[in-house]
Amino acid sequence: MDAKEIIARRVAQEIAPGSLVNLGIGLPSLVASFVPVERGVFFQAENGVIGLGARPPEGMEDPDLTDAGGGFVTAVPGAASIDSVMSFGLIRGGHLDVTVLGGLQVDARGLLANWMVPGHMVPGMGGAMDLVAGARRVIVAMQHTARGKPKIVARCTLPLTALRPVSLIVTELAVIRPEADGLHLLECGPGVTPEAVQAATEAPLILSGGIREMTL
Amino acid sequence: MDAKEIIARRVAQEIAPGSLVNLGIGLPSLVASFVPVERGVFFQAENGVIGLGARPPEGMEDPDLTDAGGGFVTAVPGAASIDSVMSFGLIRGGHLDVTVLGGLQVDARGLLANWMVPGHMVPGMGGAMDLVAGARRVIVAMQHTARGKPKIVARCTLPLTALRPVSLIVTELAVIRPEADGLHLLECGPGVTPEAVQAATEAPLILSGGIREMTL
Amino acid sequence: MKTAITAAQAAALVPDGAVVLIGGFMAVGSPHRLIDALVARGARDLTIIANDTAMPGKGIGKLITARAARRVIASHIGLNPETQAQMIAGALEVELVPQGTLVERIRAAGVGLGGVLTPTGVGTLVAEGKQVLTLEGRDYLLEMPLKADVALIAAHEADYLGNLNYSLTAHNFNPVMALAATTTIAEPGQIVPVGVIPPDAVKTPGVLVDHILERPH
Amino acid sequence: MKTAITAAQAAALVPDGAVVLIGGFMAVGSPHRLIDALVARGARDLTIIANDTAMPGKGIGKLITARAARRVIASHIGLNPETQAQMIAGALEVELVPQGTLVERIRAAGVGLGGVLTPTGVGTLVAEGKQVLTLEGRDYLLEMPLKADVALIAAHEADYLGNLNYSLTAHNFNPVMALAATTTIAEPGQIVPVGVIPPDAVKTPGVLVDHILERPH
Repeated sequence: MDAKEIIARRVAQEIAPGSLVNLGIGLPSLVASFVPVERGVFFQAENGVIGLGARPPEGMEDPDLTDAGGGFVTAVPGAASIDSVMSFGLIRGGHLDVTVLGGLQVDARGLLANWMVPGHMVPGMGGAMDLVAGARRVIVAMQHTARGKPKIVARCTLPLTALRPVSLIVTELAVIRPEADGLHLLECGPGVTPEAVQAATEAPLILSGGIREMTL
Repeated sequence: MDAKEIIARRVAQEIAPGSLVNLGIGLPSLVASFVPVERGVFFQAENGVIGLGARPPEGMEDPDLTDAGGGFVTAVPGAASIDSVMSFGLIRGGHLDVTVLGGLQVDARGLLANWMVPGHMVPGMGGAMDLVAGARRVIVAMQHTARGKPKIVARCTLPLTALRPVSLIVTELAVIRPEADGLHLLECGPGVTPEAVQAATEAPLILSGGIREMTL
Repeated sequence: MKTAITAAQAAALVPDGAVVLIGGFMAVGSPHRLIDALVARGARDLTIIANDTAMPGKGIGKLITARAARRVIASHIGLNPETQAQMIAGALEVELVPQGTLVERIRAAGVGLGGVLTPTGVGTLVAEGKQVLTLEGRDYLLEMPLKADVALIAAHEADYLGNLNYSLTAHNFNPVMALAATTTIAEPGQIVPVGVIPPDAVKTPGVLVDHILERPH
Repeated sequence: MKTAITAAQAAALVPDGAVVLIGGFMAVGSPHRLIDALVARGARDLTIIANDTAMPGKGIGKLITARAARRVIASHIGLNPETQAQMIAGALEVELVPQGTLVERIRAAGVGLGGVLTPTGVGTLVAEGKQVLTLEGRDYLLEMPLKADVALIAAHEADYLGNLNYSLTAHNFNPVMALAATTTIAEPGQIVPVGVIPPDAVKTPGVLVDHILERPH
């Protein structure tokens, strides 16, 4: 199982039955594959549908039915088309149960930076700032390090996405919950020790006992 | 021709082809009868339809299709259902070409009072304040006097509906346009002299010449 | 999949003292069976947020007659003399709000905005005690969001997932109210299988609906 | 009844220097023929307000490649390296706006509100130079309305009166943009007789549409 699959499988466990979930493009979008259909979860694509389904069969693609990345998708039975006003009304209004987003950095306060690297990459924030401001739970799904450098840092050096701390950080090495007193290490990846997680993490981790290994 | 018909017929002349028009309940609602169908005017009922039509044939009433007064109506071909968000979005956003409203008082500044008589009648403003704030043209359609007392006064003693002056006042005696320097008398009712209009009006009228008799 | 509940069960979800959004416009598009159930339960001290209080014996008027409300926030009470009488007697507090402001205040609560900046009401009694912001040369009143404990809404059809559509002038305040309460209860005219309401026809996504009133017997 | 216009006629209604709202999301639900006509006309110095600038060679990306824009107000430009390159070279001014804020700013202009009070962006780079209002204990940014000279929108169907509907994820910014411009030009996939789109299915009332692009040949 590679790092991405570990992350996606573990995040999928956080998705409660019947909830409304937004998955960011890239790694977060993999989560959908590991949420059983019978859990009755509705995926929102912020570009305009509640009830996003998998890729359509070859030849059945509809140019008017895509996800936020522009890829062809299907709509599940009971799906609803929504315009951007409704889509972000739902997001900012607290109607979205969970958003799963990628991250460039998360810091000891639980604050996320995921929309720009000044001077290098200025893609724009898209819906990220609204998602972090408005979703009931914000889960960051990202690899633990980038080019060997920790992404969980003492304090974000990149521009913040929001002043609101995220709810949970899931990487291939760990599940971490930001709280008022810092980052709590809850689970380690398969075969990973708490010490190894801390070694790959710039921010200090709080090891309050009962640290489990992820069950995937 | 009674006073109400004079007013309704004269107001109808103000409705340009293809415009979107909101008629208040009571006297203003009579205007629709005098706007020829071929003028392509769309009437909005603020409770939820663009393309309001006449009363339906007996037995064809739909409890889900009424005007703002709760009376059964029809919808013309090409009508659109709108919810209250869209309805008042159109009104406040300047998309309504004309609103025709009743009035309790209009004063020398052109300001309208039409929603309450303190201590006597507190029905609420309904949509009136939004209509006066947002419609491109506001036409007041009312009888010139109430129980022999002028309704066009020096200064409103009743609570104002808005700080925005109305565009035109149409009564059975006169057509009056409020401007920065006061109320301009444009037309007199059938067989009515400017002196008679002034006698029935508390606010001073400006008679700038070229006063015509209404053609109905 | 949602579970349909009875009118009595729905009424039990609206505790005395609750703030309740109720859809409808002069009793058109109101959740009539839910209203009847609230009256039957003997609900008390409600704060009712609605466009109007209809007429005695119709729609929200029944709740006024039953003295179920302590406070009403509405744009129009002119066709219900009982509302006026209770207000004058001091038994009912009434806050009158311009209709366009009322709908935007409910929307602001539903979509997570901090308030509404509207030109409506500037310089009138409505402006008393409110902050005025001058933006690009024009004055706007700052009006606050209106959030509720429960929304009682009427719809034309619901599917098993709670997706709703509405008919003609029975839309009115129902779609926006579905966004602005902790618990939303929908009273559909019919309940249809999933897929009968196609995606483009859904006006209230089922994720906003907590409970569906069972079909009429 | 509206008159259908050609793409060239539509492009002539968008003068150089105009502020233009353009519907679509990553080129899905964009008015492709209107965009092509603007490129063909050699439009210059436009301010484009849109969710994104798509990719080179697709949707709004074609206008970027043609250097038709002087300024872009969007939530995302990440998939169009040409937008980034022109921005870095100083040839294109880009204002990045959170997507939910962008849509509400357009809506505010369209429905006559003075601004938007949103929690999104508080404490971030987006907040720089903006007023913060603390309302009921929470901070909100005051964001200003975005009005345009022309809105170019795509629809699924238009009837002869300009009533529009939209399909699936091709709704996106199109319905709200129809409210916020002096002139709205709609590019429907099909033009159908009055009545084919029933009242409850109309999402943009024809009164908001000034011109309909003729059917494709």
